[in-house]
Amino acid sequence: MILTLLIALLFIGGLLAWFSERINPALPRWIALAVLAIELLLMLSLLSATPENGWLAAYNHAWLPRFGISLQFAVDGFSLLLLLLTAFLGIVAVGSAWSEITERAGFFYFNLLWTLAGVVGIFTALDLFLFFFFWEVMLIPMYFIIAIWGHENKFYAAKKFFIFTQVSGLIMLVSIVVLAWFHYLQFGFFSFAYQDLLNVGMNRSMEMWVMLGFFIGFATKLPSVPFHNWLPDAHSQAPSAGSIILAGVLLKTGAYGLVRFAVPLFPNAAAEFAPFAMTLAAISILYCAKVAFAQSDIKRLIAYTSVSHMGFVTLGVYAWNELALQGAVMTMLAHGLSSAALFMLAGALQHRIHTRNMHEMGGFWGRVPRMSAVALFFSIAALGMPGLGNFIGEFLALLGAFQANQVLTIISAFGLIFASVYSLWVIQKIFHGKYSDNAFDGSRLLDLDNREMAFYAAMMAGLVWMGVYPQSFLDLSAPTLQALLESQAGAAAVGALQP
Amino acid sequence: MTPLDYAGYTMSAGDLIPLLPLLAVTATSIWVMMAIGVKRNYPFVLGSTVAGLLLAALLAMRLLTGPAPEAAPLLTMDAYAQFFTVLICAAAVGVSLLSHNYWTEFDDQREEFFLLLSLATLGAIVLAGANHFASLLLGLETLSMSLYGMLAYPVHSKRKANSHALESAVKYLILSAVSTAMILFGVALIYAETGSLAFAGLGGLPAGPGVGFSVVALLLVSAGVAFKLSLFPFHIWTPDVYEGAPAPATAYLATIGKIVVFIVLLRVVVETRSLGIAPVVIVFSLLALLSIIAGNLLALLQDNIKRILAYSSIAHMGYLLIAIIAAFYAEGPISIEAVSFYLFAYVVMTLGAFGVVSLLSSDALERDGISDYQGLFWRRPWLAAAFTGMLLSLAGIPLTAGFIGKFYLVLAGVESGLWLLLAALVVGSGIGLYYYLRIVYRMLLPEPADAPELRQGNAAFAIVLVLFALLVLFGVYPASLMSLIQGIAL
Amino acid sequence: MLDLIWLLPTFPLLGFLILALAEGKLAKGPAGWIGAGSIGLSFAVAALVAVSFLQSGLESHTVPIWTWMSVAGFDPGINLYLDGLSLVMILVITGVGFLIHVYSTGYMADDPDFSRFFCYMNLFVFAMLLLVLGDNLLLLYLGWEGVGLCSYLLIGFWYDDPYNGYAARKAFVVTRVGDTAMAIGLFLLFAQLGTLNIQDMLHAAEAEWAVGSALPAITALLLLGGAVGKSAQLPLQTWLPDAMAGPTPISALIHAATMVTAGVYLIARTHTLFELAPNVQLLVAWVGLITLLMAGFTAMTQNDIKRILAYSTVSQIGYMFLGLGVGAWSGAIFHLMTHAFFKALLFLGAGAVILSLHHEQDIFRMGAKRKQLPVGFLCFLIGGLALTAFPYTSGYFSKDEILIAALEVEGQGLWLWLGGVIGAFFTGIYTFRLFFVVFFGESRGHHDAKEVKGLNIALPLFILMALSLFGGWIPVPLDAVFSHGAEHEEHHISAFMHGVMIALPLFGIAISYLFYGSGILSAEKLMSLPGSRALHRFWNSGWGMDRLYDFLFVNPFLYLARVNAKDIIDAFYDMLAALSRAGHLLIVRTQTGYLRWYVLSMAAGLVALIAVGVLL
Amino acid sequence: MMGAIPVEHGLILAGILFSLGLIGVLTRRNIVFVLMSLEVMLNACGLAFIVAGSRWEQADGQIMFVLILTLAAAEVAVGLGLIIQMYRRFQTVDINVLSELKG
Amino acid sequence: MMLLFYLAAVVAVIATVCVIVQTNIVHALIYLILSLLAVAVIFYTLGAPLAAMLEAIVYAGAIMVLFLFVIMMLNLGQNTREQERAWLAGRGWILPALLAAVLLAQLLYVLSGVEGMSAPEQVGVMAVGARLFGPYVLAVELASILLLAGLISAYHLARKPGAEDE
Repeated sequence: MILTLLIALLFIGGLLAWFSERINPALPRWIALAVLAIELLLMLSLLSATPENGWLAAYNHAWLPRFGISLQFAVDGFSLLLLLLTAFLGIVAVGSAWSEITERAGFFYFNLLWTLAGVVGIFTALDLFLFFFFWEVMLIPMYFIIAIWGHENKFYAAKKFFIFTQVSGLIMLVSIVVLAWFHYLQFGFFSFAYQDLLNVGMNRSMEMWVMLGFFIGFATKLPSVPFHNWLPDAHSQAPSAGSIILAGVLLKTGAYGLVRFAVPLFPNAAAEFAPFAMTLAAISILYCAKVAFAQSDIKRLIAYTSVSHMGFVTLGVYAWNELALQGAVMTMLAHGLSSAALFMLAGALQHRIHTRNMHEMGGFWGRVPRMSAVALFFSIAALGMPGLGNFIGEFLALLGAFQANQVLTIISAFGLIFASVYSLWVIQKIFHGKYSDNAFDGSRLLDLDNREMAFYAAMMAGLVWMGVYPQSFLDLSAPTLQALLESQAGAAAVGALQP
Repeated sequence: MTPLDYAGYTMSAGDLIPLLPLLAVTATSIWVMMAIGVKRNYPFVLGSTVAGLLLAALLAMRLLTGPAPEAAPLLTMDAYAQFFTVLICAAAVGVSLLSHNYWTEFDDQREEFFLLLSLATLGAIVLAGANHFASLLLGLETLSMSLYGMLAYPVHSKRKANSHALESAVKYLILSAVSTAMILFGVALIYAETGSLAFAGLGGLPAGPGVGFSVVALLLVSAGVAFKLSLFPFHIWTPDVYEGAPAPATAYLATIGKIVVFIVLLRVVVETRSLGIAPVVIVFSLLALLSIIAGNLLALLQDNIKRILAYSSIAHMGYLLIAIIAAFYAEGPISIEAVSFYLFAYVVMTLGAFGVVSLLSSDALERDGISDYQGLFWRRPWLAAAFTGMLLSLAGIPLTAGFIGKFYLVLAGVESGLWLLLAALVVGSGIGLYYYLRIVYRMLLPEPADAPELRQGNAAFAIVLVLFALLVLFGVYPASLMSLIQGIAL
Repeated sequence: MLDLIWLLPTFPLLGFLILALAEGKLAKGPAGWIGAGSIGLSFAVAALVAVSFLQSGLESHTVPIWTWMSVAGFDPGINLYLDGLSLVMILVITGVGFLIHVYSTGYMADDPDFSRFFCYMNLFVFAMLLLVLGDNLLLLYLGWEGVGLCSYLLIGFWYDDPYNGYAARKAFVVTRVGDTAMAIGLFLLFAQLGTLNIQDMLHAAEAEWAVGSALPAITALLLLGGAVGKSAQLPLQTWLPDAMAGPTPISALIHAATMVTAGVYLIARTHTLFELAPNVQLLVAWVGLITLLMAGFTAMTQNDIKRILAYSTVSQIGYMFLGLGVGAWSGAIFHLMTHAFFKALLFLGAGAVILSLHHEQDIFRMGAKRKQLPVGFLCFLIGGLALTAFPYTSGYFSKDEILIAALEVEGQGLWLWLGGVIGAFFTGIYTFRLFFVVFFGESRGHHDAKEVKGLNIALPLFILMALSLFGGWIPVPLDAVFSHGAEHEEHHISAFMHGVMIALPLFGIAISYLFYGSGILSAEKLMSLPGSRALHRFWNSGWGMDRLYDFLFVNPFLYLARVNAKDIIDAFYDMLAALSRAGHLLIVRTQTGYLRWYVLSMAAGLVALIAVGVLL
Repeated sequence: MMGAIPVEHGLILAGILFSLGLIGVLTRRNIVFVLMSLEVMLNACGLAFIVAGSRWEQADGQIMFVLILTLAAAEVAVGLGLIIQMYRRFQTVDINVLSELKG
Repeated sequence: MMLLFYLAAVVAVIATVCVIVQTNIVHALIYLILSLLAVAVIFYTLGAPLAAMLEAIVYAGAIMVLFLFVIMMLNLGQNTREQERAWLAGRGWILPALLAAVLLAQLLYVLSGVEGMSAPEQVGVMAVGARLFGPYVLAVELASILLLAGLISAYHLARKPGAEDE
């Protein structure tokens, strides 16, 4: 029941936020904040739940009986982690939008909350139709966020985002339907339920095609090369709250899908495909790190780094052992925080000096030491500094992946070098060097205020926590991942290329 | 000299019961005609039309669940037909109410429009129940004949600067006549071969490889039908006619005018699917494929909303054809359900989209330029939200009925393994998003400084909102409709 | 008492946190006290620990703090491991580190970012301590990266100048190349041995791997990769001279005394692995030897006082590597320690000189400064002697040990020894070239230089002088660590050899005197010889390694980045869009508006349809 | 007295007439001619039905013909109405004037 | 009878060709009537006397008269011949004729294989009537609706503007 409440609250909260604007223009953000705070508390309350059949909470109600589709929600440790991330970053996004979004604020928070509702739905839905439903539902409000409150090239970006995700989503829909159809052929009744579909057997080539459909859907959202091109545009054009949600949460839905669906549903095909997926991951890591370095638009740069980092997730997932999966999960969480913070910073900069062009910046350390220190922190987090969350994730992913595929892991590890190149480049271009305000109004370049600092501090604390005591997170996701691995007993050696 | 054989054919009052909706619409037409003859009263005529059509819809709804009637020689008013009768009549009511606002300031006789509308609806209902080529012909032509009038309706208006309505009607008339000739010639050939004009008689066509005759006959009919459905390469009239016609007439043509043909087509396919004439199926697949691609490409950079909707309808007919083709292959009811659901969704969303256009347009000025909609979101949020909903539904995004429809189509395609067509569906949807989003984006832009006043229209607005509500309702909880459709499957 | 070693990194960490959270609002006084004091406390703890450890007679002691993570059998802890090796290291780090911190309170007194400086410094010490105390390779790696980060931050401390930023990034990225190799080594070790705990891992390796087999060779190579990166050895040595862009105390602490020797520590720590891979071990020796010679040549041609010292550092670490490579584990660590003393002394002395001369670093703009800068003079005299291994200075003992061990290597021993001795000869030349040019001859600038006063500057210098002179007698408790090695026995070499080893550095000093001290020989004349200019340029540029790397890696990367800034894959999607657009423009032309054309299209469609249908 | 005529020939005649009508529709610019050509095509269809009906000795063919007749009459009525309006507006029967809608 | 059929067929084809190439619209109309009458003869030869009758009366009679009215109303005929000729000139013919020829070829290809003969018996008025008002009774009603729709459309369109029906 609590799960339906989680989703309903966001939908209703969104509507409330929209309508409340008429009463008072400041009301929507408070409503959004309150709703998300309640969400967070509700999710935290799930931490103490005792698992039943591996689920901390579950809800099931018939929806479309014609095709055996039901409103089936369930949460385990893995999804709960992502839910917590979602609610937390939701609050951060509200904080980021707090003074940035002044026009049509009610509609903005409506879209924000509805996007999050879609995301929460994705992380909780166990019926594949329902999953897909939410998968698409979150696109529309996100489209609005980019298209209305975005920057100079927003239509192009919003459209690209929408078309990429929608087309890949449709491919996934076809795959889902094929899967359900095979279930029908084998068992004589329709079902879209996850547990039912796990039992479906298919011939080799069909399984591969269907798996590919899922993979394309998730790899686009993740994103992985070569489906990543929507992301730099969407990120750079979205308002910072949008970028935070995009980078922090939306990308994780793709990773979640890979872990929850793309591999377990198709063990054999996934095993066969693993080397290719890992190759794509390695290419993503290196290629996008390289492209990131060449960007002058700071948000584009961060966007490309996101692709690069998510490559570690793909790598980890397709290595399909506990180490690598935990690494992938940790990377998801840590990258959620670090990229969200970086986008928030970029947004804060743009809000202040109205440019994202790094060539127009420089020497900000002297002017905005707080912001500089914060940026430094998150940059080094992004480059994988041990002691911070990203390192744990990437290291575990690589450590696990090494057992599955040594060559690709070694290639991917070079991403660590590239990460240092671009991360430090950002620091150099913006905060180091000589200060000059030829390109913007220097008087607007103010340091972070206490409200902003509070959000950054929370994210920093989170990253340090993940870095020095990741066990709290690992313990939460371990049962899920172990169960997934066990259920794949026959295909435990996914991606294992060792002799 | 053959003996008088109608002695064997009797018609009892009981046989009329399934025809009640038809009779109700006929009565409405007559009533409206007489009312016009007595005294022209716009509200009264509108009210009568709406009331009559509603009555017909209610009757059909009542009959929907009743016992299945015996097959009559020309019309089979089974649950399938009754379901679509409800849909047709409801859509016709919608169009009537939409047009109320449109004609308010019209400087010519306004009442005949509703008369034509109810006559067209009559033709549409006949098509819904047609099981015979004679009723097909009559239904189709009654519909078309009324549509000619509706399309060219403002032809005398001095308020209207251009002659687009006339052009649209002439084009439609000539081309439609050509297509009718094709259908008729094909039917004649079929008849020459089988000796029967009922759809059921199609089974008598010689099947198997190398039977050019059956193929040509069926393809002649198909070509005519393809014209009515505006499938590539018979699509070419669609945008011109849509654009030139008054918005309510376009709405009628785009919704009822399209779906009835599909209703018949599905019936024919179900009758003939045992035939398995491969070339015909392949030709249909080709038509679907080309329609999806061409329709979406044509709409891509279009700046006129009616034309965009016209082109997109070409693509949508292509999507629907996937389910029809699936019906050729699979015995199961899924493809029929898919067509039924999609048609329902298509009516809702297309009517809604044209409803918005109608609401903002008048007989003097069609507001169909994409720039006319700039800033609509901030000027008329609900209207814009509804329009956005319709467009997203056309694009097949969840929360809307269009998504469920697309899901059905995919299911039908998967059932029959139509991978190429499904791929086309995916690609087409991708292209389609571009132009739907263009419109949505225009509505999101700040309104221009010199924007003219927007028309108001309560009835039309109510209809748009009702459609929006239906769209969302059946997008979120379509279970009831699904089970209904499951019940009416042929 | 031993359990208190967790306090050791805690103090610097607290110092870092306080300084960081104060956001630079702290006055210089308290900031300096916190910054230096935290290290002082650490040193005190280290001293206590040392005493109790040596008294206890334990071989090692592990202090678990918490389990870092535990995933599928991978459970590295935040555990501190103390043995003789780490004891030496923590003493050097906290001891020398404390002195340098104290010195810095004077040296950085005028810097507006005073507290940021100490913030980074404390963080550095924290990370360095973790590096040497970590009981598993992951924790070591944490420290390893942490010190790299601090190195980056401190090299680029004066961020106004883009060159400093460049140097900092270069340092970080080049070492990261090595780090990545090391990380891969960790993956391999874990995959093969199932643990990253150093002692467990070494035992497992000894048990499972045969001497000379492939796996230990590969892992040792990968770890060596990390080590050469951090310790600026061939082929990753190029970053260190540039790293001199940072404040001089940094150069002393990080780029001479502690961080750069982490590679030596790593190899010593995992020496079992290297013993299992004799070829790699020999490679270590050769890497050290070649590096020390190359750096020696280069040092002779530099004019920047800090760069000379930087190359000398590279060269001296080369000796350590040589020592490691020939199995003189203790000798290498011993040299590490003495090098920390005298190189810290030299750098701090150089810092004093530089500060006195208003940040002048070109030795040819100095000259005859022995009167004006007596303390600096003394520093360089003592440090220089220790560096050139003048008998009975600290450097003499440690270098001796290494060279003697080298001689004992079978086969290539003589060559290694000879190279090391020649290197020592060069050391004499470049060290005293610097010495004579700066303190003798004519004053070539800054005639009014005045020595910087202040106990916080002078005191550390004097302590370091003492250590440099007498550090050679400090016993290092390393026997237990390297006990199983065979090298622990009295070395006997011929008196001739020994004489050569002592004489050559002195000979180098003499040559240096002839050229720069007395002017009897002239460098200009030497330069006028054919080809010498080119050679000078070549050596001066560090054997062209920078240009080689620019050519091989940096420029291609920049080129690729530049040409593909727009992401070529995007072009593919743009092409799809363009294709659609072209398709639209093409097909929309069929919508001519002419009715007859429409009928024609229908007729054509019909014909086509029938044609397709009939042909099928 | 009735000589049996092959259905084939009747249908071929219908086909020829149909094609001729189509040519007329395709080539004439005068809209009245277009309408007349359409009548030819519809008439050809009617002929085909009669031929088919006579093959089966059924009345259905003739009934279809009657229905086509009805259709043709209605079509002509509406078509001519449109032609009149067109002539009123453009003073021409050139079908090409109706090409404002395109793209 | 067969002879009559082929004779009428030839007349019908020639007359139709004349219709589509004729420049004088009145002449064309006359040719059309001729063609329709020829078809009426064919109907008769095929044993469909009612259809033949209706063809002559309704088609050749009523509908063509309608055409004539309009032609007169629009004052077409002799004076528009030049224009018609100009419109017909050029290569505009080639493609349509080619297409139609291909279509005809396709039709001939499939039709030439059709077996069967037309029945020698006449299907007379009685039979048609009985069937029409038997099973086809709905069709009759619907045809009336079709005519009504046509009527109303035509009325609305052809009306003089402003001529209210008060």
